[in-house]
Amino acid sequence: MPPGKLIPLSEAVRRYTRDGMEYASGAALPVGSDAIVFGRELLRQGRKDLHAIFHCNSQQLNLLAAAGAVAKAECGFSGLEVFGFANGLRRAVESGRLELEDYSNLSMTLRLLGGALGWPFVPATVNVGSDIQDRSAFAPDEYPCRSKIATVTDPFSGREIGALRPLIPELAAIHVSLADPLGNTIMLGTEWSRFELSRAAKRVVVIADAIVDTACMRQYPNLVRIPDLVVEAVVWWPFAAWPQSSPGLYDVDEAHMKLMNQALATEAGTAGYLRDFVESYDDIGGYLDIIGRDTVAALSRGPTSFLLDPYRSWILPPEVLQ
Amino acid sequence: MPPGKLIPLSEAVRRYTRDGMEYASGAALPVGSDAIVFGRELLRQGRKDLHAIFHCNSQQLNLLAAAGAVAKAECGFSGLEVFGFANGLRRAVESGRLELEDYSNLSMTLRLLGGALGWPFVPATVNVGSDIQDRSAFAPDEYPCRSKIATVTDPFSGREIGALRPLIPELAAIHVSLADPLGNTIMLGTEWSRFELSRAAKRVVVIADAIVDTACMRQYPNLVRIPDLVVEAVVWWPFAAWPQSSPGLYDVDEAHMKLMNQALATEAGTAGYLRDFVESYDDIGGYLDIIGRDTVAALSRGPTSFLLDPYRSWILPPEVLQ
Amino acid sequence: MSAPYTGQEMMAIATGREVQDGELAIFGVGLSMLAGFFAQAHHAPNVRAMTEGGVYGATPVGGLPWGIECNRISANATSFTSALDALGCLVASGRCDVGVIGAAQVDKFGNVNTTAIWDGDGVIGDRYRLPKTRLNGAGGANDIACGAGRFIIMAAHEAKRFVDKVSYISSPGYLTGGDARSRYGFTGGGPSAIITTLGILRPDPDSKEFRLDGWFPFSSIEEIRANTGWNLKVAPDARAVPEPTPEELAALRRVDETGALRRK
Amino acid sequence: MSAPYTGQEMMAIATGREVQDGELAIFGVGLSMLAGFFAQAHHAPNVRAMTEGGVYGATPVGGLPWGIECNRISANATSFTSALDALGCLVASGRCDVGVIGAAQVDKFGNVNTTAIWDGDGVIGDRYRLPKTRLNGAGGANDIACGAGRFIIMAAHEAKRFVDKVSYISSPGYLTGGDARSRYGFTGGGPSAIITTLGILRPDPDSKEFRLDGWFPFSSIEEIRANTGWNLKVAPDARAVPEPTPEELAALRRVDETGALRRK
Repeated sequence: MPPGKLIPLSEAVRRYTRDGMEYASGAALPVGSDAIVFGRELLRQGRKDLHAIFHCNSQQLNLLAAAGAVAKAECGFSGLEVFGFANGLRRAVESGRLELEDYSNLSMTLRLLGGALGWPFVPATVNVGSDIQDRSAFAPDEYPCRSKIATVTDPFSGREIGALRPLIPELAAIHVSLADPLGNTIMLGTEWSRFELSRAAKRVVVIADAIVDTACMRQYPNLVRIPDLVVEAVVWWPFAAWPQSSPGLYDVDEAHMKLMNQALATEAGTAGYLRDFVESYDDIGGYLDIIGRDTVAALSRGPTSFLLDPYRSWILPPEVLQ
Repeated sequence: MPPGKLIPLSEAVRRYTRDGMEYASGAALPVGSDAIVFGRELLRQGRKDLHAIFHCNSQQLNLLAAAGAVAKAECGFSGLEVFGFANGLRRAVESGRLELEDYSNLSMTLRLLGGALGWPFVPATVNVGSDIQDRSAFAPDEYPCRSKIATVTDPFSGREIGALRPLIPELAAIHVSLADPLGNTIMLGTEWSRFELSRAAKRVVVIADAIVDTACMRQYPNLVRIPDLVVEAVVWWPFAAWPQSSPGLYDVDEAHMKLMNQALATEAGTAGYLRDFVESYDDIGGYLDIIGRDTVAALSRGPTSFLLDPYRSWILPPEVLQ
Repeated sequence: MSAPYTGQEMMAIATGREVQDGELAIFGVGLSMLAGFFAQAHHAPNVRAMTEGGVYGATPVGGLPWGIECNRISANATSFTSALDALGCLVASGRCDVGVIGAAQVDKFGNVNTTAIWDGDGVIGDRYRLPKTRLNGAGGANDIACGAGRFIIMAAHEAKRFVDKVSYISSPGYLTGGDARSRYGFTGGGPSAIITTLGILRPDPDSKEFRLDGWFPFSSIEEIRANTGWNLKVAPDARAVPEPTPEELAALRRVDETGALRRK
Repeated sequence: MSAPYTGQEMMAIATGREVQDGELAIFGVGLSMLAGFFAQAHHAPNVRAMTEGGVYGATPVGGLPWGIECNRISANATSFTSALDALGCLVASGRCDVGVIGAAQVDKFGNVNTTAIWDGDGVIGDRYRLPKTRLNGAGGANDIACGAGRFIIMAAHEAKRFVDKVSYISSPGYLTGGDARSRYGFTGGGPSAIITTLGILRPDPDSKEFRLDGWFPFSSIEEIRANTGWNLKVAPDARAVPEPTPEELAALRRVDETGALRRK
C-alpha cells in the first residue's frame, strides 16, 4: 500500500517549510504529544526567522528558540510543567531575540477554531480585563492594546465581550499516534487542539509514530478525527515526540527532559545539544541510537501501552515504509 | 456494576421532562441516530406544548408533531431525506398548530456550540442575506427580522457578519450506541452535533442501544466524546432509534419508515400509529415484539455491524440491567 | 425519448462533469450523490467527497443511500466527525471547492427555495404567514450556498419551479444580481450552474442572471424557454450538451447499481 | 516545625477542604492536583475532576504526574477530548464549579501574575518592555480565573510575592476591587481563597480586598503580616486553621504515593 502520501521527514521539511513562515505545531501541554523531531529537522536544514504558533510551549519551541530559529512566537503556556521553566525560550525572550505574544490555553484554541471556521474574529469571555489583552509584545507601544484582543458588543444583550484574532498558520506539523499512508490518523490521548489546528492551517503534515493499514481506519472511523482530505503529507518517525510522551506508545523520558532543558539554558549547552541530539543522526536507526535502545524499550513499556493494543495488528513493518 | 446512573426510560421521562419545556434531541439527519423511543415515551406520558430543538427533523419530531405534542420547533432540515417530506411535521406546520423556526444545519450546530461555550452570540458567515435571517415564525410581524439572526461588525476588519442566538436547552435526550452505567458513552457513526449538544444542554440523558462495562471506556477513551461528568442519567433501550438506523447496531427499517410517515399524514393514521406503535408495549420485550423479532434479527445483520465488533465482549447482558 | 439513457442519467452525468479531479466536494443524498460518485468513478478519481454529517472516505454500498448517514454510506467510511466539521470547518470556511444542492424553486439569479410554497401569488408578504405547502427547509444547502467555492443547483425544469423571484430564499444565489452577494460575509462565490432535466443554465458574468448555456440532446431551446418562468436569455455560445459517452454511462451505472436513475 | 505533617501537606489539605463533593473541578499539575485528588480520596468521592487538556475520569498512577497529559494521568482515563472542551465548554462556559491555580505573584485583590517579572520597581510601564525574568505565562489559569464559578489561588507566602499590585495581570482576580469584574463578560465569580504556605486569605465581601482568614498551626498572624507586601487586614472571625486529621493525612498520603509533599 505505501507510499500514498508517505514522504521522508527531510523531504517534508524541504518541501513545506521556509524561512520566516508561520509555523504551527500541534504542541499540547509540554509533556504531551508534539513532533519534536520535526523541529530538529527544521534546525538541521537551517530554517530561521520562524513565526511559531504553539498552543503551548513544548521542548520543540524551547529548542527552536534556544537555537535562535524563532523570531516571533504566540502561545498560551510557556513553561515545561513540572520540569520547570523552559530555559531556551526564556533566554530568547529575556534577551529580546524573540517576541513572545501571550495568550491563554483556551484563547489559542479559540483562535484556531476561528481560523477553521473562516470567521473574521472569535468571541471570548476570557483574556479580557487582564494584561493579556492590554499588552502586546508585537505592538509594544500600544497601551492599552486593542489591536491584539478587541472587544465586540453582543447585538442581543448589548453586553461587551472579547474578540480574538483567528489563526490560519501556513503549515501545521501535527504529531499523531497512528496514520495510514493516505493521511487518515488516530490520536491516542487528548487531542488538545490538534483537531482545530488541522482545519485552520493552510497545509497539514502529520508525523506518526507508527503507520497502519487503512483497514484500521475503516474499523475505527470515529477515531479518525484528522482524515486524509485535510492532510498533505504523512511522515513516519518512531518516537517522534521524544523526550515527551505519546500515550499508548511511549512514556516521557524524564532524564532527557531535564538534560535537554538544562542544556538549553546556555549558549554553550545549546551548541552541545545541537551537536549531540540534532546533527548527530542520519536516519531513524541513528535517531533511536541517540535515544538509546534500552531507553526506547523501557519507555515503550509504559502504563498506557495497553491503549495501543487494539491497533497493533494493523501496524505496517519498517521494511514496507522505507 | 449497574445501576450507577442507569434508570428506566419511563423514569427518565417522568423525572426530567415537563410540559412546555425546551426539549432537545440529538437528532441527526432523519435516517440516523436519534432516540425515537424517548419521543414515544413522552407521548405515553402525555407531555405537551413542547418547544422542540432538533438539529434536523427525525421520525421523533415527525411523530411528536403529528400527535400535537409540540407547540414550537427549531431545526435545520425538516424532511426525511429519501423518504420524502415529514408528513406529521408538515401537517402541524400547515395547520398553524406548530410554529417552525427555520435555520440551516450549520447554524443549528453553531448555536449549540455557542451555548456550550457560554457565548452571548455566535458569529456566522451563513444564513445571512436569505429569508432564514429575514423571516421568523416566532416573530411573524418583524420584517426584515433581526431579533432572530442579528449582524455584528468584526472589530478588526469592519466587515459585517451574522450573529446567531446560542441554544441552551433544558434537556437533551441523546442517542448513543454504547454507554457504561456511569454515563460514559461511545457514538458509532457521525456525531452530527451530539457533542456540542451534550455541552450546551442544562441536563443530558443518554439513551444507549447497549450497556458496556467501564473497562471498555478505559480501553477506548478517545471514543468517549460524551463523558460521565456531563451526563445525568443513562437509559438502556435496544433499537432506541428504530425505525432509523444506529451504525454498527442496526440498519434503517425501510418498510416501517414508509409506513410510519404515511400514517402520520392524517389524524386517523396518527391515531392508529399511536395505538399500534406507541401505546402498545409494556417493556423492552414488548417493544421488540412490535418491531418484529425477525426484523430485529435482519436489521442487526447490516453492512455496518462489523463496527460493533471491538466492543461486543464488554456488552452487559440484559439480566444485569433490568 | 429513444436514447439509450434516461433523462435522469443525462442530468446526473451533466452534473458530474462539473466536478473536477482533486476537488473537495460535498454532495447531498439522491441524484446529487450519484452525480458525485459518478464523477469519482469516471474522471475525478481523487475527488475528496464528503457528506454534511462528517462522513469521509465512503462510497455507497448496496444501492442508493436513504440518507446522508445511512448504513449504506457508513459501511466503509474512513472517518466520522461532525456537522460542525463538515459544514463549518470544511464548507463555511471556504475550503470546499464545490457543492451540489437541490431546489424546489429557483429564480433567475440562482436563489433557491426549499422551504415552503404560499397560496395566492406565492409570495409570503411582509408578515410571516402559514405556507400552503411546507417543504424540507434549508438543511445544509444554505451553508453550501454561502460557503462553497461554487455550487451547482439541480432542479426539475418546470415553469412553476423556474420563477422570476423565489417566494422564499432558503439558500442564496446571486440575490438581486450583480455584486449583491458582496454585502454579506459569504466565503463562497455563488452558483456556477443550474443543471435541469432539460439542459444547463449559467450566470451572465456581470448581471449574474442565469442564461441558457446548453440543451440536452432530447430537448431544445424552445422547450426550455417554454418551461422557464422568466424571459430566459440564450448565451451566445449556447449549444447542445454532448450526450453521455459509453464510458460515462458505464461508470454511472456502476455507481447506480440498483438502477434508481433508469426507472424514470 | 515538629508537627507530624509538612507545611506542603497542610497547604494541600487546606486547599482540598475547599472542594466539595459532587463539584465539577479543574486542577493543574503538582500540588494543585494532589490537593484535588486528596479531596476526592477524603470527603468528595463524587468530585468530577478534570484537567485542562480534556482528560476525564483519571486518577494518577505511579507518582506525581509530570504534566497534565503525562502517561501517569492518561493511564486510566475514561475519556480524552480536547482543550476546547475542557477549558471552553466546561470552564469558560461557567459550568465548572471550582478551579485551583498557582501564582508567582498575587495582589490584594487576588490578581495573579505568572507571566514575568520586570526590573526596577517591577512595573512594566506604559510601553511593553523586556522582562527581567520570564515565567510560564497564563496557561489555562486565565481561563479558569475568568470562567470557573470560583477559584482558589495557591502561593508561597513571601512579601515579594504578596504585593499591593501585581506588575502584570495574567489571570484576573477582582481587578481594582469592588465590582470591577462586572465590566467584563466573565462567567465566573472570582477567587474565593488564597491558600498560602502559612495560612488562608479570603476576600472582604464588599471591597474584595483579601484579608487574613486563618493561620496554619505552625504560623501566626504576625508572621503572615510580615510576609505580606500590603497592609493585610485580619478578618473579625480569623482563627487558627485546624491541623490535618489523621484521616486527612492518610488520604493525602495515599494520593501522594511517592511522597512528593513530604520531602519539603
